[in-house]
Amino acid sequence: MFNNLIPALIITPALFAILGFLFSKRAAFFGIAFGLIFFSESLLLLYGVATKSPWAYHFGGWQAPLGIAFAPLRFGSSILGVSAFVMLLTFIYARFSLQESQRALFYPLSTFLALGLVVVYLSQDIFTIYVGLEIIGLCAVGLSALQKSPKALHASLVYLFSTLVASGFYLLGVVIIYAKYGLLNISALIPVIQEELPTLVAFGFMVVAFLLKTAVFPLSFWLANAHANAPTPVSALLSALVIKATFYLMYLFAATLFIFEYELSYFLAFLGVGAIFYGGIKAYLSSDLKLLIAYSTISQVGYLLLIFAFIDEHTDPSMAFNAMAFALFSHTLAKSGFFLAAGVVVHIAQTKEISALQGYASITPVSVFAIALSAVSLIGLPPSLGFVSKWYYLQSAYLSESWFFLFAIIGGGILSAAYLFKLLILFLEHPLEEGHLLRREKSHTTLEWTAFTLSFLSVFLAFFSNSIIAFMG
Amino acid sequence: MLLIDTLLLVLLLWLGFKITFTKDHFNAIIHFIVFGMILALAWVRLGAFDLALAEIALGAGITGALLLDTITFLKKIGREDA
Amino acid sequence: MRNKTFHSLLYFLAFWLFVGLSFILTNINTLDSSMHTKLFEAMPHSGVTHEVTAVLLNFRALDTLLEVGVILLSLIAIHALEPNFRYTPLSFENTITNTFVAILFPLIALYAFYILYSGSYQSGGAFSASALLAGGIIILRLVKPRSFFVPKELILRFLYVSGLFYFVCVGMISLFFGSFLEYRDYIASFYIISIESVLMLSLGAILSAYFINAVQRVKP
Amino acid sequence: MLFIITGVALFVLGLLGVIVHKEFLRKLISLNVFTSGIFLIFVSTTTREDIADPIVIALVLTGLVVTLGASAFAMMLIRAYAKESIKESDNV
Repeated sequence: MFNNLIPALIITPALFAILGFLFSKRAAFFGIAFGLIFFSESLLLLYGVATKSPWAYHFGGWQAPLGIAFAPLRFGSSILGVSAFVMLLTFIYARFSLQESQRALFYPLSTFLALGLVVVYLSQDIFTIYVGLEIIGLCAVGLSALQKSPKALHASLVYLFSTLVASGFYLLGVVIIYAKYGLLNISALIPVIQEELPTLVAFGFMVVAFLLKTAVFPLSFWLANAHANAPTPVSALLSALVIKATFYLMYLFAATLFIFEYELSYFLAFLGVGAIFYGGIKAYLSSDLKLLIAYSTISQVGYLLLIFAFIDEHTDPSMAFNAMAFALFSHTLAKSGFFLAAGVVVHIAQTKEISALQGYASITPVSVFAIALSAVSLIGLPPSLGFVSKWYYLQSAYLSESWFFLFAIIGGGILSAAYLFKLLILFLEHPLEEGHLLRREKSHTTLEWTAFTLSFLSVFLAFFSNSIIAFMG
Repeated sequence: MLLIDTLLLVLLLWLGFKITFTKDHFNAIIHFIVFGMILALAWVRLGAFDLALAEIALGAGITGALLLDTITFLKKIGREDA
Repeated sequence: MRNKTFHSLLYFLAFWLFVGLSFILTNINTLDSSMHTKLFEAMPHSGVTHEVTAVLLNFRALDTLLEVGVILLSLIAIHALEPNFRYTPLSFENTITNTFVAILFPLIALYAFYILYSGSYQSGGAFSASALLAGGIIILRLVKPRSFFVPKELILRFLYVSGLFYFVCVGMISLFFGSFLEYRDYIASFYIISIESVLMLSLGAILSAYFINAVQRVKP
Repeated sequence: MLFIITGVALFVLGLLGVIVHKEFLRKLISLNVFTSGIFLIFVSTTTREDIADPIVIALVLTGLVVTLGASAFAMMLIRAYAKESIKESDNV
């Protein structure tokens, strides 16, 4: 029964994207129905992964080296589950926040995005992953182009070219690996792969592709504008789900395929530190609310990359892995909640200027509370998923005596506290009068509570951190 | 055979240079279409006839037509620099 | 000035990238590809005799399914841009071209079908055929823009999605007998030909829609 | 071997073009050269005794079609951007 879940996870997005595109008047209905089905399927998959021994699904019945194999791993399927949950809530949010013409195309496109995510998180075949990456990239750009201002379209064009060049680099890596070993399947490649110059070059190209697509610091020029100018639910999907997919691939390849060079892995970790501070400072300086959140994404991506500093054998790798996994989950939930809540505030205030948002806590208390919860998780205050992540990172940095990273983690936390508290204090001081309440609409209640759910979970799930660690093994 | 190969590849390289460094956009598009056709010949030399067919039809044909249409549109609205 | 130094640095880097990469790629010594040998072992069960078609529509049919998804997806993304760019489109309408096209278009369509069916034993197949068909439609559109017949939006959309839909349906039917998209021997050639035919029509429609949608878009 | 070097040259040229050009249409043309270079490398590094690997041909065919979809979308995005920026400069 669990075996057929994998084709089901391919069939469902394809069918619902078709339905949503055909009957564009009912796109929202099909989208939300898809969100429910997809979420329950991914929960079933999680259950299957937890109870069964690892298995592989061979498409077309052709065994691995020739055919395409999918294999659900624990980490990949849990990110898929969290992604499906975020997607469901964002779909509900989009039903009430987007205009009808935008909705008609938002749902089919983001359903295709789900298809791409399934391929990336489950596939064992590096060429299929390439097609999955192209699906994700095109969906992301198409979604961010739903906002038709020149600024947004320019940002989407820059995004499109970055993601296409990155796909080309990844494809070149695949080309070199196939030319050398004549194989495309990851688990078939592991025993034969050797440390040789062509292989290392292939890995180099792949890593650059992933860095560009994940928007790691020097290559993050496309992210801020693309995320900040998109419609709110799109921003949430882009920063919560899309960049995680390529980061997951980078981690997966590093853990299974790449022959690891410590210099390279330290280089990646230093990039992460650069990202933490660059993103944090830019976020502190920005005067636009959505731009602040987008720069905070760049900063948070840095924490994900820190795992590469602790991957060698001197330290306990499972501790750094837990830290990275919690950083990923916390950012996925907190950032989507943050974007969705900020969308409500921006909608009521009709402006994105931070200085104009003084005192909005009295008008949308639930959204501001959601933002505060997200901030707790992003800064890493206890009790939150972000805290669990930072705690593990600090422990592994302390145990491996890498003081540089220890201070980087603490400094990054202080920096994010600086810009997030600045924002929260602004929301809370000088409450606005009742007159502004007129701009509130009925639908805002639903919007607020979907955002609140996500932010709340990013804090609340910390109480289950032990069982999450146990699940990841 | 080596002579034909060399000729083909030199032509490809020259077209690639032209596409990258010419100033005029229209010129670049025309060179790109010719590039697609020569590339199809290269696929034939490599024994990949499926690719030659697809390259002529998709790469040179449809992409070329779309590019020409796009440049016409951009010229009409006076935003060739976009 | 800064721009100039940046450019010369860029050209310098590009040159060394070229040298290094060509050195590495020309000195690659390949291990024996086990995929390659497996392919020839499996060929008798694939239902077709042309290896490329067998890989595309049988051994690695999932890739092709996703790729059809990409084509459909980019059409949807184009719709998101509301592409009714109203301007006088390229057209070459006169008596000579009209007569020429009246003869040419049926020939192109016929040739597309030939390419499609010859795909099972020689080079060809759905993608080239659909591109030919789309090329024919585009020429028709260029030459006879005014007499061009456009069906209703909903019918067009059915046509666009039919390729992916049929592919997924074949996958679901094959789930009852084995894995997703599993077909062997006798039934395989039937499935492959039918998938290719539907793909040709729907991809032809999508590819020509890339071109035509930008100019005239019918409201639903 | 000659084919490989040409493929690499096209790859590098296309990459340069994408970075250097400011106009998005030119970036797009260069991007197509870039991917063509990758496909040329793919086929020529796997060709043995003048017979191309059928798996590679199938994969490159997939890649070609994907690239076509992406560039069609890119062109429409360029048009939309040009149209909207004209609209905005008219309003100012």
